[in-house]
Amino acid sequence: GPKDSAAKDSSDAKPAKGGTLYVLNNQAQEDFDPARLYTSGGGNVPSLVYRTLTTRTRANGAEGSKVAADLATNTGEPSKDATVWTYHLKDGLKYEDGTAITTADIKYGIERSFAAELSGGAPYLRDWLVGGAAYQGPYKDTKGLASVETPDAKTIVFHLNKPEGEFPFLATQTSFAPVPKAKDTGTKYAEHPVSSGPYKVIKNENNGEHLVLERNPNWSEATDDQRKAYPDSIDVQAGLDQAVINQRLSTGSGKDAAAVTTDTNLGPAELAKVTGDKALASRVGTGHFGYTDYIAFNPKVKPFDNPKVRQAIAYAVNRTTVVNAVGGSSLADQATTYLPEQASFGYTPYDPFPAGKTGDPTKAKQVLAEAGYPNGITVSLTHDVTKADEQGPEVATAVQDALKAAGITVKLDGQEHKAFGDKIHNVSAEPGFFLTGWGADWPSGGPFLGPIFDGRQIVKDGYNFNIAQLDDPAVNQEIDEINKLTDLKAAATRWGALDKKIGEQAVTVPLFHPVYKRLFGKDIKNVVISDWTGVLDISQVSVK
Amino acid sequence: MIRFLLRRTVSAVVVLLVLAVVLYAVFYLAPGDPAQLSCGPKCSPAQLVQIREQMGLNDSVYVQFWHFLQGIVAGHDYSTGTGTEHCSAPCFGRSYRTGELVSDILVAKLPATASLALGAMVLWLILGVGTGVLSALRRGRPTERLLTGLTLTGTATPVFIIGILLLMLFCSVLQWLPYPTYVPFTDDPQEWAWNLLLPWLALALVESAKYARLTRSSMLETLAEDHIRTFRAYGVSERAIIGRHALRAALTPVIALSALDLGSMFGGALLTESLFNVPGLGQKLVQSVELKDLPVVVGIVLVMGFAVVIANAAADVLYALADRRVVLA
Amino acid sequence: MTTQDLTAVEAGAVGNPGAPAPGARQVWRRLRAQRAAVPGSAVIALLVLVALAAPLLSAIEGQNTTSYHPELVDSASGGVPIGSFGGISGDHWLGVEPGTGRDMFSRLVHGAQISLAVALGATAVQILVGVGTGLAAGLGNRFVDNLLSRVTDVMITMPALVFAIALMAVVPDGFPRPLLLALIIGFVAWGSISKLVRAQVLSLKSLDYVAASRLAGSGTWRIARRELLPSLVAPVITYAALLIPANMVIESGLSFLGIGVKPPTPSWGQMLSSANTWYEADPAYVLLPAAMLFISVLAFTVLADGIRTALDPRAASRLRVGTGRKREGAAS
Amino acid sequence: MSAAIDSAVDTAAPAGLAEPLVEVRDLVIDFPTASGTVRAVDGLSFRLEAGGALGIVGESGSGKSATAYALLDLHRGTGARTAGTVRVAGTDVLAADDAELRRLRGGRAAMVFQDPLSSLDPYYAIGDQIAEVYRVHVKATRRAARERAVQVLDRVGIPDAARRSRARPHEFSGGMRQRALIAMALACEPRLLIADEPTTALDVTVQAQILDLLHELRAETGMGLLLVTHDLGVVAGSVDDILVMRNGTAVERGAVGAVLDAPREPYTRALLAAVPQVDAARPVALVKQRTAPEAEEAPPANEAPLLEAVGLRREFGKRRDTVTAVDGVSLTVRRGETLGIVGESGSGKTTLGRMLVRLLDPTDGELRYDGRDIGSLGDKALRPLRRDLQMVFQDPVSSLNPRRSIGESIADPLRATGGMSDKAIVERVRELLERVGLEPDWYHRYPHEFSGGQRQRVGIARALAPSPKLIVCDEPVSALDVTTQAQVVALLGELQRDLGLSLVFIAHDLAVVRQVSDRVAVMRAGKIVEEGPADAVYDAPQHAYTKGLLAAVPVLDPVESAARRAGRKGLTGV
Ligand SMILES: Nc1ncnc2c1ncn2[C@@H]1O[C@H](COP(=O)(O)OP(=O)(O)OP(=O)(O)O)[C@@H](O)[C@H]1O
Ligand SMILES: Nc1ncnc2c1ncn2[C@@H]1O[C@H](COP(=O)(O)OP(=O)(O)OP(=O)(O)O)[C@@H](O)[C@H]1O
Ligand SMILES: [Mg+2]
Ligand SMILES: [Mg+2]
Repeated sequence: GPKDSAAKDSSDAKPAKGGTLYVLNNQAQEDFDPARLYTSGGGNVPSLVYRTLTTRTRANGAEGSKVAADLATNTGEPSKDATVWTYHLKDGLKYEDGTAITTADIKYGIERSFAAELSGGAPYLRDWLVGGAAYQGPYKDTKGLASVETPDAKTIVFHLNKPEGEFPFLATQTSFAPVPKAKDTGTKYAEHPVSSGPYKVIKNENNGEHLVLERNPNWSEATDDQRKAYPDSIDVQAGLDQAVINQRLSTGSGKDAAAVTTDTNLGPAELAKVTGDKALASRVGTGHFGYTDYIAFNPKVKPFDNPKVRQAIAYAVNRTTVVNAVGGSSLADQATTYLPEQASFGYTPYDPFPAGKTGDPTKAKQVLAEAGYPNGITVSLTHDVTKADEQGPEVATAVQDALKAAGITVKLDGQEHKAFGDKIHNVSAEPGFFLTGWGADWPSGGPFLGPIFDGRQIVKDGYNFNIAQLDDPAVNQEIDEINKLTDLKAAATRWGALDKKIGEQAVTVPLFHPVYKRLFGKDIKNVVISDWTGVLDISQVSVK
Repeated sequence: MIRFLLRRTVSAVVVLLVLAVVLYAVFYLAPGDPAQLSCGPKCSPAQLVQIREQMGLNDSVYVQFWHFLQGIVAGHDYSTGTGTEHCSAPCFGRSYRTGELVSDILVAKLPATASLALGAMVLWLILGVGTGVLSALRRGRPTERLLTGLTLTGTATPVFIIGILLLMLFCSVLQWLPYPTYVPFTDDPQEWAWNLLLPWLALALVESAKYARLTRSSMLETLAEDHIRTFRAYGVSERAIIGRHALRAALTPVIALSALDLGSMFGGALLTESLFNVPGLGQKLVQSVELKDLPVVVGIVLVMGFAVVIANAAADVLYALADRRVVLA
Repeated sequence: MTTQDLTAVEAGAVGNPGAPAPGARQVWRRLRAQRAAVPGSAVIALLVLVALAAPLLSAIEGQNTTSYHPELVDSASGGVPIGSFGGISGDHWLGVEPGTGRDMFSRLVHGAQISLAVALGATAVQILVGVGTGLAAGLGNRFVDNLLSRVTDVMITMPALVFAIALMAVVPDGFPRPLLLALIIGFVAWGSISKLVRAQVLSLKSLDYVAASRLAGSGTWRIARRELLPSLVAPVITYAALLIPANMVIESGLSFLGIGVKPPTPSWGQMLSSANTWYEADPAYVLLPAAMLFISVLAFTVLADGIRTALDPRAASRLRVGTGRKREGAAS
Repeated sequence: MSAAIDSAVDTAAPAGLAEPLVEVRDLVIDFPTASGTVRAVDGLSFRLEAGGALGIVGESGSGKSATAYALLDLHRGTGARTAGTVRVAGTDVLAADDAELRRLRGGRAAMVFQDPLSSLDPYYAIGDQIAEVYRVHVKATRRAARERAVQVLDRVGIPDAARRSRARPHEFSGGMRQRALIAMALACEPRLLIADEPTTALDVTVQAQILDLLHELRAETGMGLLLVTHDLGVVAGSVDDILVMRNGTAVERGAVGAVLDAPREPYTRALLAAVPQVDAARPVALVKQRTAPEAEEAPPANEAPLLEAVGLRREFGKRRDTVTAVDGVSLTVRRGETLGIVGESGSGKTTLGRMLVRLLDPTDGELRYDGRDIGSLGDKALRPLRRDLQMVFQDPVSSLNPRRSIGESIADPLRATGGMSDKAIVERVRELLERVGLEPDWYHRYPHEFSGGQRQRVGIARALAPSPKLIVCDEPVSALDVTTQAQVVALLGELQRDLGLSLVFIAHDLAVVRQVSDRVAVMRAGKIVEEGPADAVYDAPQHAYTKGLLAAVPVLDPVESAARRAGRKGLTGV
């Protein structure tokens, strides 16, 4: 399992209300419209403004990878086969302007996420809701989406076209946030969204580069047991260089003492400095987000159609150099399983091609000979040219170097970031051997294994995520079976078993799971880092 | 003068149009689907179709290009879903990725770039002209040799090396300055200057070398001219000759060149912006090129082209104002 | 002079077209007389040698550019090299790269290959395109001249880096990178040399010997070849000498932005860009490629400066009192 | 006015009245260059009494300017080495410290330079420049200095001086600029005026005005004058004494009348002999030689002319900036004849000449060669005709490609026509070289290895190469000094006689044109104002402009010169 998430407070004092929390970020909050947001669990900053039917549990470690009720009274009431889900709203829910939140607003918010003008959100609703695929959003189709019913202002019912036991996870996404139709300004809504959460937006400059949030007086602690909302205001400054963020946090002078970052890891160069400084080391939060970086194969391309070739590569890979390439053992854990090492995903340890920490070139050579290549092969590895990227040149060259020892000559085929993405997700252009990674939309095996290995999800004329183009009826059926389960614990166990089964086919070679190491300011108290997000939860932080 | 301006305007429009066509063509040829960019990675084919329609990507390139030009000249109305949003006249469309109006991006990024460029120019003029005059004054002496060596070193150093060294020195070793973060002038003028100091210095050190050489060589050239001989023959002191006559002549090309440099600095200081994390046009351009965000790229490059064309004309006008013998044509 | 010519003038490339051509030997003598040009040339010679012998040098050291050495870096501390000054040792003469543990010496000497090849290749392209368009503009009719001048304006107008970045993004990935870099840098930065050639051609064209050649019955091509090209050699060489270091800087700039040569091919700009964050933890990683790049560019700049002075007839006669007769307006 | 000038001037007079204004003893000037030291002046001594006027003459490079500069030690700081003693107005120039030297420069001795355009700072108003110099020597307010500037500008005859003093140099004509420079020299009332070729850049009429002005000022203020020139005619009317220089040494000195009348030294005599005289008819030798073989078959007047221009026009520039360089010129050139074209700078001579050989396209009018209209032929159609119409250019430097051997340059027309073997071409070029008086073996030499006169011969050989029918010579000798000039003129005459060529001879120098021409056309502002047989035009000019031109030509006889000066007063006084 994952090492303990180091979520210790920097002081023992009790958290208290007041003050301003500063968030120093690299990426601007460009998508701030609830319909366009994709972030898992609603994202760190957005979830301060948008409440959703359910939300993630705000707790340290594994506890934090569970779903909790938010606007709804519980995490959802499924029908027997998990195709109909019903939610009831809590009492006393209000927007920032004091008006009451109704289920009609939630339905409207969901419908908005279908509009072409507001593209960018997750595809699940479209795939799962009855009639979702054809629906064009409320601007074009004012009749609305019939599969979302609001029998009264406090009840909302979802009709799905197949069993989905994990619907409560989906309901954490911001498309489930209420949007009052009268206040909808379409593409401009993000400039001033109507808050249902503990903070309202005072300023949104340069498309999310600078956000200022202030306490929403109409939010009541009584209806929200997840968000703490200690600071009176929150100032999010984005577009900062990662080195700047880390330097400011480590110096921590002035306002920076009350600052955190939600998107910037300590870089390798900075780690070298932090490890030598005790005081600084105590201000580093370590988190695990469910993510796996791996080598992918397209078994339609020679010689990767030969499982032995794929296995030889699995044996040859030196995970130590790979991990070093992304910043060393503090920033990545070596991976042999496809699922991240967290119980919620159904992690089941296995290593079908054991090669130790640094690879086993001898074994690899032998397997390669069995495959019919006693004199080695020359292959081309496609990767992203973006430097310091998990699929970037550093990792690619590490793989290249390790495979050399096994007689596999690797030519590097670097692609621009965008071109790389376009290429590997295009069935007809997909290279045979490339680097990629996957993070689930919520901490469960479903969104981890489904999109990647479900043969029915191979997209021929769009973005395809079933990169291995695996269409194994047994796998497909097992996915369907697990999806029916509403007992998430039981589901997790079966996901783990499925992972092992797929792993033995060597359609991927897992490389590592990234680890988040993030600094926070001196005045930051009540640090909570869940395994869901892997980052410090700013709804829990206090600066007083 | 009017004729000159008119002609300049026409040729500027031609240049910009050529630029727009070239960029448009280049990026149209580039691999990658804008609709995909807008929709995000996990986008269904049906959704893609809708978005293509919405973005007008189903029209032919020519039609798309025509719409683009129309937007620049007459503005464009966009549907926000609930209503329409007007993008007023120089409308470069909206970002494929974020849906933002490109004009808004430009307006947002311009202050940082302008701060960088203007501040650096002031600094490089002071440093460059000062060094140039000094080395002309001390010609033949060790000071001149030292200064010549320094300026040669300056011209030979890539700006990012100077930048890294400055960061190393001031932020790491001496710790006199914070790692620069851009603070808008309107927020806090003092912080603004303090944070821009290093990027200014980096640009100025590189650019001033050029100016020092230009100042020095045109001063020396002027000093070899006949009219200088006249003033020498009339007992005018060397100091007055250099300060009044040689400097006056040397300033003309310096002024004109700095107008040009200022122009290309508007978006041209890519390396400096990305090294010092100045959120300006250059940085945005690099990011947008990587993402193939065509409207943003075209918008920024056109603005840069515009700046340079204006700078060119300004340089010519300045030149003519400074030197009445030049006829504008 | 208009501002357009400023850059050329500033570069000192605009000579006196009527002046007698100094012979090669004379130029060499003048060049040798200059204090800095000699060490400049020596450094360049050394650089060329290093670039050519890079594989040999690595072999002598017993390392290569791509082998990872995880044992030489401290993985838990972000991969900082173990040992002082970037892990210098008998095996690794200049230490190793953080994170990967690859040999710095090998990477640096191989980086010289890229820097030189790209800079020289790009310069060749620039000369070819620049002289071609400049001649055509200077000799062509109004329409040709206007068209080419507009195009040249665009080329000069746009910062080379911007154009190069845009182009790099569009070219298919299979293309060999160094060649691509040379071509792209060459094709985006020929504007100034073209302007220079055009200006020279225009001023040469007004000289009497060109008129004489026309009277002799020569056509445009013959005039270009016989009367103009030889006079263009000196300014073009002078300018080309300045272009080499400039191209080196563009190449490293592109690599610095992450769009230059592709890994694992080592290039100085690329090394600098990865080293950018390491200046506190491992200064050697930053300083070594920076020093190499700086020294090379400086050497080329110094040499270019020397060539310019040696080819500049004005420099030869700095002390002049200004005698001789000439009728004012005689040349109008 | 002179009272005002007096009060403003520094009146520290030297102790002894006997001391001369200028005393130069054993002056040696060396210029160290890359190819060894050049000794420009070698042990020169002379003196000039207060109020006197001395002319220094000599051919180009004889050290005149170097000497003049030494009087104010303008060599200081340039790397040149000076030795000997130079005393000017009581100052030991070479030994004086910088401050003292500055007081001398412009204060007690002022200098006027040759090229009036480049001698003034283009960026400042002329009045300001004069004021600046004035304030260096005289304690005065800015305002007073400006007033003084206007005063001296007025004195040198700048009309509306107060307004014009605010103009920048490029707004002045050449003559006005030279006046402004003289005004600058006058500002501090110096006791010595050094003028280094003050009129070389000017037209004859303007030259005459400037010389008259200098003469007047001398008479009025009693200042001494040191006039440096290569033109013997200029010194004749302007100085009392003359010093002839050659190779940095004095060849001959004495009163101007005496030296010019009865030169003692052969060098001086040669110099004098080479000076063309405008009032002397064409040398008999030249006329006879040319006409002799053709006398019998003298061309009938009605014979069709070789080249005929009718209403030839040429404009430059577009719309508002149009300059009409040649404005409706009609002329004819007959076979074997020389047509001289004279006119002042900018009158359109070169433009006309270039149109005649079709290097320029006429804007309007007709040009007939051998009866055929060639005025509107294109480049391609012209090519076969090129060999018949050739040109010799004014500037021997720019008319030869410095990067090609002279032999190749001469061979060009032969190669372009084709049909000749390489060997034949080389043979022909050698022949031509010999014909123009050069060594055939110099085929492979480059232009910079030749003197000006030799280069001009090369130019002539090139023009001769295709055996043309007509050669237009555009100021072929004005860049050469008198001796060389005479040789080249003689060569042209000889060639014409031998080859039966037609020549169009363009020059601003009236005397030279008279020497070579059968007929002469006088140009002014793009038009031909007078045309006729040479002797008729020179001896009995009809047009007022021609008369003025002829009156302005300097003559070698000081007495005659003074008479003409008086005559000019009447002419220009209008
Ligand atoms: N700065 C210099 N460097 C080298 N040689 C020089 C320099 N100035 C003059 N000379 C040489 O000194 C000699 C005398 O030059 P000077 O200018 O005095 O001649 P000049 O009689 O004025 O000729 P001109 O009539 O052409 O003006 C010439 O041979 C000239 O080449
Ligand atoms: N290429 C040109 N463009 C514009 N104006 C020109 C050009 N050539 C000549 N001119 C103008 O035409 C007029 C006549 O010039 P041209 O050279 O024919 O005179 P010129 O009599 O030969 O004078 P000079 O004695 O100075 O050689 C002048 O005013 C000149 O400025
Ligand atoms: Mg002289
Ligand atoms: Mg002329």
